[in-house]
Amino acid sequence: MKNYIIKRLLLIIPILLGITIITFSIIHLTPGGFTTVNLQMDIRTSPDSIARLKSLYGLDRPLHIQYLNWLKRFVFFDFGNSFLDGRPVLKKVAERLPATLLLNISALILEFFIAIIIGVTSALKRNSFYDKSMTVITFIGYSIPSFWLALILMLIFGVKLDLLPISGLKSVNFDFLSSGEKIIDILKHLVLPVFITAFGGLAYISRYVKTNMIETLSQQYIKASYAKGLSENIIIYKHALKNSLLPVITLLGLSLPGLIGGSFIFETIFAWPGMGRLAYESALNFDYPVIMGVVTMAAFLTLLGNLLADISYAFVDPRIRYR
Amino acid sequence: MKKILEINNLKKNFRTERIFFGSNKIIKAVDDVFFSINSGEICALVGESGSGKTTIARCIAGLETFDSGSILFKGTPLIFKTKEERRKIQYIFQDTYNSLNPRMRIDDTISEPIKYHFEIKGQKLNEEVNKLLKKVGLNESFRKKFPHELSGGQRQRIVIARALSLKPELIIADEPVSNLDVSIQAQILQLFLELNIKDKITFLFITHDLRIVYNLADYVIVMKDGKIVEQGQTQKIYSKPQSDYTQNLLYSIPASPFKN
Amino acid sequence: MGNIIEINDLCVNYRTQNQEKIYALRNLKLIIKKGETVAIVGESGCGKSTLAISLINLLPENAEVSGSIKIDGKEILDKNNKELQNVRGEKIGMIFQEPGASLNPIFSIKEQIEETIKFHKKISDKKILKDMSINLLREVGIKDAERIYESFPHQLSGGLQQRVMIAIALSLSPEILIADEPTTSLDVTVQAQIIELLNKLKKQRNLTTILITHDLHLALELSKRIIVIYAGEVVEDGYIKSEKDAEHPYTKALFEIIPDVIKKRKKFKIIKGELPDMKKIYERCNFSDRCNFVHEKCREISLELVRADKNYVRCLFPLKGRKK
Amino acid sequence: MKKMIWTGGIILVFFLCLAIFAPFISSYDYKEQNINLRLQPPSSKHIFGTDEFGRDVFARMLYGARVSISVGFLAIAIATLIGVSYGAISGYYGGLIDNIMMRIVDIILTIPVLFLILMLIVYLGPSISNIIIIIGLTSWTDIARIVRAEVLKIKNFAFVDAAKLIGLPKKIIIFKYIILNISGPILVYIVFGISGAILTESGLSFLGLGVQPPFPSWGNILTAGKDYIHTAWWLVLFPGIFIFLTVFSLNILGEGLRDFFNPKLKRE
Repeated sequence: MKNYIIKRLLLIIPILLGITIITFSIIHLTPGGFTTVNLQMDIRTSPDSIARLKSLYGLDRPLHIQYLNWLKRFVFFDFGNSFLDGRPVLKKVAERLPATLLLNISALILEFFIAIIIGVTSALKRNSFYDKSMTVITFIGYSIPSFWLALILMLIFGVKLDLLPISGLKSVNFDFLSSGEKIIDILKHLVLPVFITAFGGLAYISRYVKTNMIETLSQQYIKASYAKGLSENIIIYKHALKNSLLPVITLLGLSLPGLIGGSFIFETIFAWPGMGRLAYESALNFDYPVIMGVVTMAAFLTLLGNLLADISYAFVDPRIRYR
Repeated sequence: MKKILEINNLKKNFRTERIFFGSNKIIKAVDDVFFSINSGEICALVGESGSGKTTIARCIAGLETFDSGSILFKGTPLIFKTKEERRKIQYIFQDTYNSLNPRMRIDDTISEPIKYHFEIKGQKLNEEVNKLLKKVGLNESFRKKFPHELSGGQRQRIVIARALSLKPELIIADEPVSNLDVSIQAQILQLFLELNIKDKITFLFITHDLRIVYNLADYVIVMKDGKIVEQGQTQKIYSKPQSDYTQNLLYSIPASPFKN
Repeated sequence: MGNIIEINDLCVNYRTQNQEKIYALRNLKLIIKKGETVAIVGESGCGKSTLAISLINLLPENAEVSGSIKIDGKEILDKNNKELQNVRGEKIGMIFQEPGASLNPIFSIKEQIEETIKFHKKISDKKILKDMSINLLREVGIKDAERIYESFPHQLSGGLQQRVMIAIALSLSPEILIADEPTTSLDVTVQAQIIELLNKLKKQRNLTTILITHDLHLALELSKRIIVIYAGEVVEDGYIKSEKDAEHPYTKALFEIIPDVIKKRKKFKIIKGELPDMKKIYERCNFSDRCNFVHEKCREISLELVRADKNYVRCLFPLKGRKK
Repeated sequence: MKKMIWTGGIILVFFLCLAIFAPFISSYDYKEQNINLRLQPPSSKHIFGTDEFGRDVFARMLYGARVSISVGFLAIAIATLIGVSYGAISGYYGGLIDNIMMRIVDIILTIPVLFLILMLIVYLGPSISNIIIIIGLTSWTDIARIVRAEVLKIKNFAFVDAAKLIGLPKKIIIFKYIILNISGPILVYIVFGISGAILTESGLSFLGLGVQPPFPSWGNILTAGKDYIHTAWWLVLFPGIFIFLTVFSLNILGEGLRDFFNPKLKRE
């Protein structure tokens, strides 16, 4: 077990290297770039000052040297400073991460919770009206463009009914609220984004759970459990449910990529101060150190999440635990 | 008698795939195996699951590589470089459902190897396919069908026809009847006997069923855990089994006459 | 001795996805006495497994059932899952083909034996449960019962898995044991051991044993009374020891096509043709197309199971008795 | 299952017809501006109303269908081509090749796809062809993985061995014996892929990085409309519904096909 975890942790290194090389190549090899876009627009900038700026940021050196330099600093957790405001990348990321995690983890929990209930109940009442309506509802969630739904819900709940705040993580008067009110304030801000995120993901997970459950119910050990004279409750909620939920752990691990840093459309609509918007702004402004920082952090967290999912799977499934 | 196949020092190890933790073990699937088959004989390879019989068969047919040793076909090592060499050894599988490409009609399944190896076309090809179908006890109406429209026994007949289309000298039959009903088993086994007698095809017949072996095979090889336990003429093995394992196998036949 | 199982006019058919019907069992009648051992022999698709699961009323949703099955005089076909809980496991223990698939892979053997006892006997004392389980495992011939008790299914060989299944099936001391192809996925040597175990258990526990198998010789090893089914119907029912006792042509043919190991023939006797289409009901003998003794009349009327010489057969021209 | 395939199929065909026969359905020109008629609500003359430049929204939606749907189809055509060959090679050859190829997929999967697309579009420019190529180049991993998994399964089937025993060349074995037999799952992923690509394009448009005006796409019609959401609801409602219905029909179709090709569900 220990060896396995160490091996997996070591495997993260080449993957991270690959990711940073790909990102680095994309931002540096494509036409355009920091100096061209941000400076050449300005007529006053002389070619001379561009060159000076380039050498200041190390952009005049060969690409592989630039990458190695970046890597050298990365080993010491130094992601450099933002081109835009000169602040350390790590600090910028650290500011944004909590909001992203709060939104995505709440959405993920809600999404899996509801999806599992829908999946299991649909499997038990297969082909019933309930099953069919759940299919339609979850598929509506899956197919609806989330930004469009966000716009409409903001219009209804935020503007027309004035029930929920429509942007940001906190209200303007947040600092003046009592701690209880602060929690309620954040929760209110969470409602719409969490609902919309979770709604979109329901179909995939609930279908997955449903198919698994149906397959498990057709297994011979379920038939054997009936033959033992066990009650239906024990058979469904102990034997069938546990077996069909095991693979969901893997699914949880697989749904991590994109959660951190990939939800910028969403964060833009809700003016959510998260990593996604940081990524979006840095990409638009060719802020290389921030882009690299965001991608590396997102990838690292995703890989860690995957590893955790695999390890917990191994702990729950005796077929892997005792080999 | 001439030897059609000689197997010397054959060894093949498998490494168990390590999914999570623990080190991978090495399993000796085939461990230093020697035997030979005479031309025109039916040789039976007998053993329980995991004894390595299928691995040997797949090595002979070139579907699997081996670690060391040699396999000689009519005195020369098999490398399957030429079309000619390829067609001479054919294989019949246990799983009749997966033996046929589900997207190909029976017609295409049987004529494809003929077209590829003998470059026959048109009317001649047509006749050849009909002849093969007739040989395995089916009629022309099967040509237009897909595998899922046939019963297990019929599918196995098609597999045999496909193998015969290449005019092989050696057919390896890997548990060819164990997925079939008893009343169909006998039909297929009788077909094998006829092919052996009339067409002089040599068979390497893999099975765990000692009742079948007794009536089918000239020569028997008994395997356990990758090793050959005993080999010899069928009559001899059945009347005077040398090893305890063979004896145990004979006792274990349901309603075995050897028990008393 | 009284009748423990009475089956009358049992018909089971399955609805396929294309809304066709497969007639798996057709007007089946069968009486089994207390303490008797019976082997039900048939080829795949003849309905023998359908019969097995009908006995505990565990047919899949797409099955339609009619007729009656009485266990100890009580009808079971009109009962729901909850009402059947004290029949399944307590009255009838059952083991299946492929023991590996019958055990839930994520629970330990301990858990899977004990849950049955816990649920039915309402025992929760861990010590008692453990003692009971270990004793059961020993009874089915598992030597290192303590270790097996703590293991998970995938750690056991097929033979051990089947022994565990037998232990679970016997954990509530049922009167009836149904073994549905218990050895089909096992090696021959292991098969012999399992049959030996079943022979021992049925005597020790005075079990009414029903063996369902496609292997006629295996049936002979365990049981004197052999019931042969073909195309959803019983074609012969009686005490059969060898080919000589067969009174139905199909039973005789089954003996003939399975090669013996006494006299080498280098020839296989065959039954021509294939099994009949189970989607159709014919008003004639279902075996007539393949029968060596067929008569014109066989293709004209459907038959009843009647006594020929010693056995009950469904044949107009049985091989013994009633000769015309 | 069949109902899902039919419902999805019919809605999809309806939108395809709208796209193909656009000039015959509406007599308006999608780029003809008329300042006098700006932001008119739906009426019998302009059934979906007009936009801020007085252009007929219905005509723009029809031509937008052409752009949105073809972005989806073409992008996934590229993705399928890459994904199927990548997955087939990886699965068929196995061993080290497979290991390396799958690690590369792992790497790509760990970068948030949308972010990758965003970066590429920011740097390469949001022309229609760039958008198609970029979406195509970033969405082949799912197909590659499913094809690899299926190839791994099928290459052990006896009929593939049988083809080897005949001595057939590798390319015939891979295509006629393997890929032909997994065309079902591939089709399912193509259908889901197209719906994903249409959503991606509309999301990019929403950020101003999708198909650029004056070309209409459903996404950029919607985006242009969002500034007028309080006064001209039709500018947001209709494109949203069109995107939703098309994506919905594709997803339902995909799901129906998935069940149709699933042997496990078939047996029941």
